[in-house]
Amino acid sequence: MRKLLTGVALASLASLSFASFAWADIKLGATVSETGPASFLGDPEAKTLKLMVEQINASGGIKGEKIKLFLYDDGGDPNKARTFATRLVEDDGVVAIIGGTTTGTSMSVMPVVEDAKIPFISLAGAIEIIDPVRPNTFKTPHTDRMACEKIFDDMKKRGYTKIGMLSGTDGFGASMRAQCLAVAPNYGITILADENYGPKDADMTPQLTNIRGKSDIQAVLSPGFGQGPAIVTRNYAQLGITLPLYQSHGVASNGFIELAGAKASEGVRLPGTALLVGELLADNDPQKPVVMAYKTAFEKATGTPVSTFGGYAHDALRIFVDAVSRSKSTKPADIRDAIEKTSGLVGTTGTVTMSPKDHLGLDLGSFRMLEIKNGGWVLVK
Amino acid sequence: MKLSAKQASLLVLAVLIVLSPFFFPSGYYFRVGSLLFVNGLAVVGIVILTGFAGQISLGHAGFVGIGAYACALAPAYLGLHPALSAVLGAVVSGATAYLVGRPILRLKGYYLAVASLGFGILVSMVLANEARWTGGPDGIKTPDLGLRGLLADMGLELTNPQFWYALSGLALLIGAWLALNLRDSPTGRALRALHGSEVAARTVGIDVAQAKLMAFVVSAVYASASGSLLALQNRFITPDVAGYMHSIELVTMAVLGGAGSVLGAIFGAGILTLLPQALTVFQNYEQIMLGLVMMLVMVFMRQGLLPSVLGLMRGRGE
Amino acid sequence: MSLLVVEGLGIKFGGLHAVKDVGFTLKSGEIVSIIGPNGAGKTTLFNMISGIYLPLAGRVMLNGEDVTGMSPNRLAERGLSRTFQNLQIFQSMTVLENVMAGFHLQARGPVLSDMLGLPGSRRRSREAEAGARLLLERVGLERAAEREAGALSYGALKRLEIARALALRPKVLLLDEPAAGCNAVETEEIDHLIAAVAAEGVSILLVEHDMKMVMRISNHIVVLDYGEKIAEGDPATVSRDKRVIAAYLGAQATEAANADG
Amino acid sequence: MPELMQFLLSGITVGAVYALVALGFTIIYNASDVVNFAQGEFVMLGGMITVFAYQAGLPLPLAALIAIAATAAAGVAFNKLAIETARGAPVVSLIIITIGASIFIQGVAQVVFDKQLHRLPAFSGDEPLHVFGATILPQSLWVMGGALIVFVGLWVFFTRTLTGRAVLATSNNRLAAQLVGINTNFVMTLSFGLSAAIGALAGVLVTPITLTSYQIGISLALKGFAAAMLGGMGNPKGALVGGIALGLLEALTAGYLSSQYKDAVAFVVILAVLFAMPQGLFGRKAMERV
Amino acid sequence: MLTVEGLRSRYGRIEVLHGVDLHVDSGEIVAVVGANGAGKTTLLRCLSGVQPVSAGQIMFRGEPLTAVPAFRRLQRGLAQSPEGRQIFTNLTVEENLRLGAFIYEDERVDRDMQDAFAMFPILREKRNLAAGGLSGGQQQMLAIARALMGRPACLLLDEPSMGLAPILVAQIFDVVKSLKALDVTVLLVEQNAFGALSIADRGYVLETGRISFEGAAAELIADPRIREAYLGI
Repeated sequence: MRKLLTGVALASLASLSFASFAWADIKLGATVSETGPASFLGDPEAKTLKLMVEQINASGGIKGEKIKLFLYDDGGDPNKARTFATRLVEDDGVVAIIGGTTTGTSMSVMPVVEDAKIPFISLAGAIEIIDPVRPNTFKTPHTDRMACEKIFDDMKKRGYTKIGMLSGTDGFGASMRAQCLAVAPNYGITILADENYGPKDADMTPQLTNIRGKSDIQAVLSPGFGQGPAIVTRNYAQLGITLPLYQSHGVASNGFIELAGAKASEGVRLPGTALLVGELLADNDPQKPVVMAYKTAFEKATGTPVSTFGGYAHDALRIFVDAVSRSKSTKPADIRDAIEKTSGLVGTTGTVTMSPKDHLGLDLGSFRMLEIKNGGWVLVK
Repeated sequence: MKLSAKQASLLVLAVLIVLSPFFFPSGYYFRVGSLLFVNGLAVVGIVILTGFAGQISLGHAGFVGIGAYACALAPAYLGLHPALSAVLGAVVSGATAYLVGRPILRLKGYYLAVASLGFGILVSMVLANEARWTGGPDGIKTPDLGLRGLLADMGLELTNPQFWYALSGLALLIGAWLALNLRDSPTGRALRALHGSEVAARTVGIDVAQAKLMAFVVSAVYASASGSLLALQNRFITPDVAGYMHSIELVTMAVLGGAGSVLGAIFGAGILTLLPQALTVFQNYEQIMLGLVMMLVMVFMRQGLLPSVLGLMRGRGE
Repeated sequence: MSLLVVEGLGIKFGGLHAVKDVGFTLKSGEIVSIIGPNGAGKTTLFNMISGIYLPLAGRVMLNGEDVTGMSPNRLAERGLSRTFQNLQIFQSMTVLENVMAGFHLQARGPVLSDMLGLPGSRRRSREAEAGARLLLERVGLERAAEREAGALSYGALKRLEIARALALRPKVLLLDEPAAGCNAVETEEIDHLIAAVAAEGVSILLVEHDMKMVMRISNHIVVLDYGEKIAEGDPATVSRDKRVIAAYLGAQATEAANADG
Repeated sequence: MPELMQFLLSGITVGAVYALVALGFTIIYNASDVVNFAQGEFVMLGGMITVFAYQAGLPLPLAALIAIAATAAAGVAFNKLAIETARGAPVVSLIIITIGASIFIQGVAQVVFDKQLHRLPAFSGDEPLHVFGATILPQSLWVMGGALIVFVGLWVFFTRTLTGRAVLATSNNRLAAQLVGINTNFVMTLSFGLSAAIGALAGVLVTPITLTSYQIGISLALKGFAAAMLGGMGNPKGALVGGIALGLLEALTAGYLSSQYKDAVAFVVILAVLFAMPQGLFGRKAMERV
Repeated sequence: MLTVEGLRSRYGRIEVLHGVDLHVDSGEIVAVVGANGAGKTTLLRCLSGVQPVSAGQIMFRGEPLTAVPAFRRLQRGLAQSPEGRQIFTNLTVEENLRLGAFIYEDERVDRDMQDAFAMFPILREKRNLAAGGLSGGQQQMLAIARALMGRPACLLLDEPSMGLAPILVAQIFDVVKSLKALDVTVLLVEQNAFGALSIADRGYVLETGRISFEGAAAELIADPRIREAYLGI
């Protein structure tokens, strides 16, 4: 026992001293949820960041300077995220922070970076992160409001106006539910059923039975992430519901088809990024080379299929690298200014053009409506 | 002059709080320190409930949540000052504890554990589900306490982490002082007596149900204060603070360090606050190490780390 | 007048009568002993009188008031206090604190005052401590005051329980095997202690297996066997009672006694 | 009416999962008075090991068998290394030891396996069956059947075999069990192995429905714990009834009241039951001897 | 058959047995008598291995027993009917008896059970009832019967008369006496001194953890010091 304690003490000393004596040209910080409830988002994000920083350094860094990555796992705990943000700013002396896998962790990092005036690129979905715009906070994923708009746009085109909704009660599902409820009237859509499920639930047939029971419903929307949407999709098929089913970008990965089963997920539509359908893109699509390069590199290095979420981290790092290469200096304030001037940068989510009023820089056009056909993705025209 | 155990404990704590900053290489350490104190405050509440009175709660984070959300909601909806909101949170927590405690404290052991667990889950569920009011699972912003600005006006410039280090350090000192007073007071003796033997406690005239309830209420107020400090410091709060994992964390801190002793429990809070920070170098192995530490300490040091270590030292001294 | 009156008390465990229709009275300053073989129901009887078990039948009158089934802490407020056969000490408290806990009824106060360490709270603690130290002296444990109670010997713990019970300044004191596990010297000390307490007007109800002690100090003896009262009277009468001898030593003993006689 | 039927089927499916976890709790509690909060990790291990063995090319039944055996070994090791050494520790310490084990096992799983969600193919296909206007997946029948078989198996084991009665005897009276020649340490080891194996079996059966990942253990453990307490800790019948009752409560609440508060309603009912019956539905009353 | 030398045992810091010497020869009934709290039960617990021995030696059938774990002692031929009966209250009478023969799996178990029923007919009547519902006397019979199911060479009996009505006490003692015919050696610990000594060959008196006198049972019965030790007169 005493040995163990000494070990722990030594380890903590070692970690502190590593942190203080670490040396690098450009210090980049990151706090993502590698473990915890959002780990299947955070895990590919962390892997992407490590992989790409390695690649960039191997090819000479940015303007000859290497990136030193400080990466922490906040386990999805907002309180931990804030502590790591403080550590990155105060102790590691980073010039920018990428991260905040979830809205909660991003929102708790925000006060720290705004206080310290360090640019921060969030990987989370909620619109509150960039609306209202705060000087130092940016983000890469489409907002959940945009996802709702994209879906409702598609529904409207197909003539569905009365829908049922079944959302997860986790942060992602709840936030998207609120946004969808808010923007539905803009598209002339009425939500007739508003059901929920817990993030760890194993069976959603009661909720779906209630939705099925409302005869006017023309389509069903299921915002959520994790195993929930897969189970919803399977229960949907089990109950023999034939209405069109829309999922959210929270499940935009090949893993979803595998988990839900090709048969049950046939015909499911969701808004996603180009990353999932790289091969299907037209050869003249500007995103194609970017997406294919990342996909190939990630899958070769990790042996796991790419997901949209890793793509968010990819884009954040690209934005950072692009900004540093344009920036006057490697001071946080200059990098911030450069990020805000990002223009026409092609990433996996779309082409990013930021402005002082827009710290996301994406439009609905870069969101793609995907449909699952024969166990694979196809683009909805 | 010979110091009493109480004075010695307070002195050790005060010296550590005041002198540590001189060795801090950066502002980050103030942040970690203030987290330690915030956790420590809630854990001192657990000491009163579990260490003194011997009752288990796996739902105390529920009170942390009430205290935290009071600081977000009362300013927004009632226009209350954040400091008064924290007081309101403490009152609501105490009242809730009083109402909930009456029925559940009749249960013992694992049955009390499951009942308190259920209570904690209910609170975190309400916080997450009533998104219209609470901001839902993604959390809600809390206002600035304003005290730091006030100090700056008076000429005392502190960085944000420094300010919260000082404020939560002070709160912990006060909390520890109150708990140490309680320990050696008639009420504290009654609590520790019923821990030793409920039957005997009743035969010396202690109203056991009343005493347990009192411990539950007081510890709820501690948890609430800890939640308020956390919310005001982070300027943002999510329902995670009220979650089951946080409850477990608090109990683990107390028991790991030594639930029977105020200083021991704060020591436990320190270990479990610092360990994850120290273990970041191990990345993926963090959970393995944490689980191992919990098991090893509980299997080989039943009294908790600090009392066991002190016991060993004393044993050698004799 | 009778301070404690027990009438027709009975209880069942799992369909069996553990105690059945037991009654007796206890006057001020009197020492009454309950004796009987192992398993005769003595401790169960104690547990009913002191409010730990709810009797199925009968009633307990304390100072003219019906206190049947009243909780132990309310009985304590009315002047009834007890010790336990299987020690019930407050582990992880010091010897002194154990006795101070016995002063709870006088020392208790508002929790806020106690947490803030207000003068009132400190005064109450000081008074309890002074009283506790006197009692520890009385039972001969004054030197062990600061030790953890768990570290004491069995005999010392028995005396500690008596001191704690005396801290309540009881009118009626129930002692469950106070001399069990004590050596001859300790037993004699306890013997003197009990007599002295009784002399101060405290009524004592005693369960004890040390017959020498019982015969020496009791005013009155109630004999239980198989949950029922089989005899009562003064020590001399009881010790000659054939049913008592049979219960204790076996029926054959009666013949032996006759052979002796 | 088909709605009600659908709710009931859903409730029983989920309830059967809880019951399987609760039965695991029951066995260990009986043998050692320990509530094992790491029980959910056994379910996780069962599912995850099977998934990875299956992905490695082993046939599903063999993969499942390996998973169950490996998990049982983990249970035995846990008992030998931690629980036996900590004999007699207070309830709080035991809770922390088992929670520590749960965190440890999760940590190992995320390193050895990965952090992704996984699924196994359903044993008998995904074609839903129709029952009185409601539908049910064949895999649900596997889960219900599994819960029932485990329950009956335990019942036979406890009442019809000498070893089973030795376990009961140990939980009833440890001292007397030693006196009639029962090796009570072996009984403990057996109970942990058995409980872990049942947990792993549950993991294999439910993974096609609920999916699995390294962190599913905790929520299952909480639900299983609640179910076991509702039924009365230590009673296999209580575990079965408690599990099914909890599942039904959730499904009916989600169906008729509020899907948002279904977990809350379930806990409120558990609290209400405990207030009225502090030992759970089938628990035994314990008399405090002084 | 059984030899105990200098046996000491303690509960925590409190020593209860301060060096006990005794021996039991094959085929004997030996009674250890003494008042409550004298250490009789502790002595038997040491013999059956559920109580740690701090010093001294136990030899059984020529082999040291001290290091043998409790659950192996029945295999060596030593069975105990413990104080307070300690039956399995949740199990039926028959299951209790079956568990008494836990270490055996042969046909003789059924025969032994029939023998037990013959010895205590009331147990046959109640064979399918939960043992917890039996009366005190019936539970005592069950405890003895269960110990006999282990086919002991030596039976340790702890207070078989405790809490029983005199008529039942007589009945139990008759059974103990009859064990002699079955070649079972008996070590009987009793508070009911005269009852125990009247069926025993030899006796020991245990007082506060020490043997104060020993001798032939008949001599001890006549010794007035015994009566004094018990009744204080």
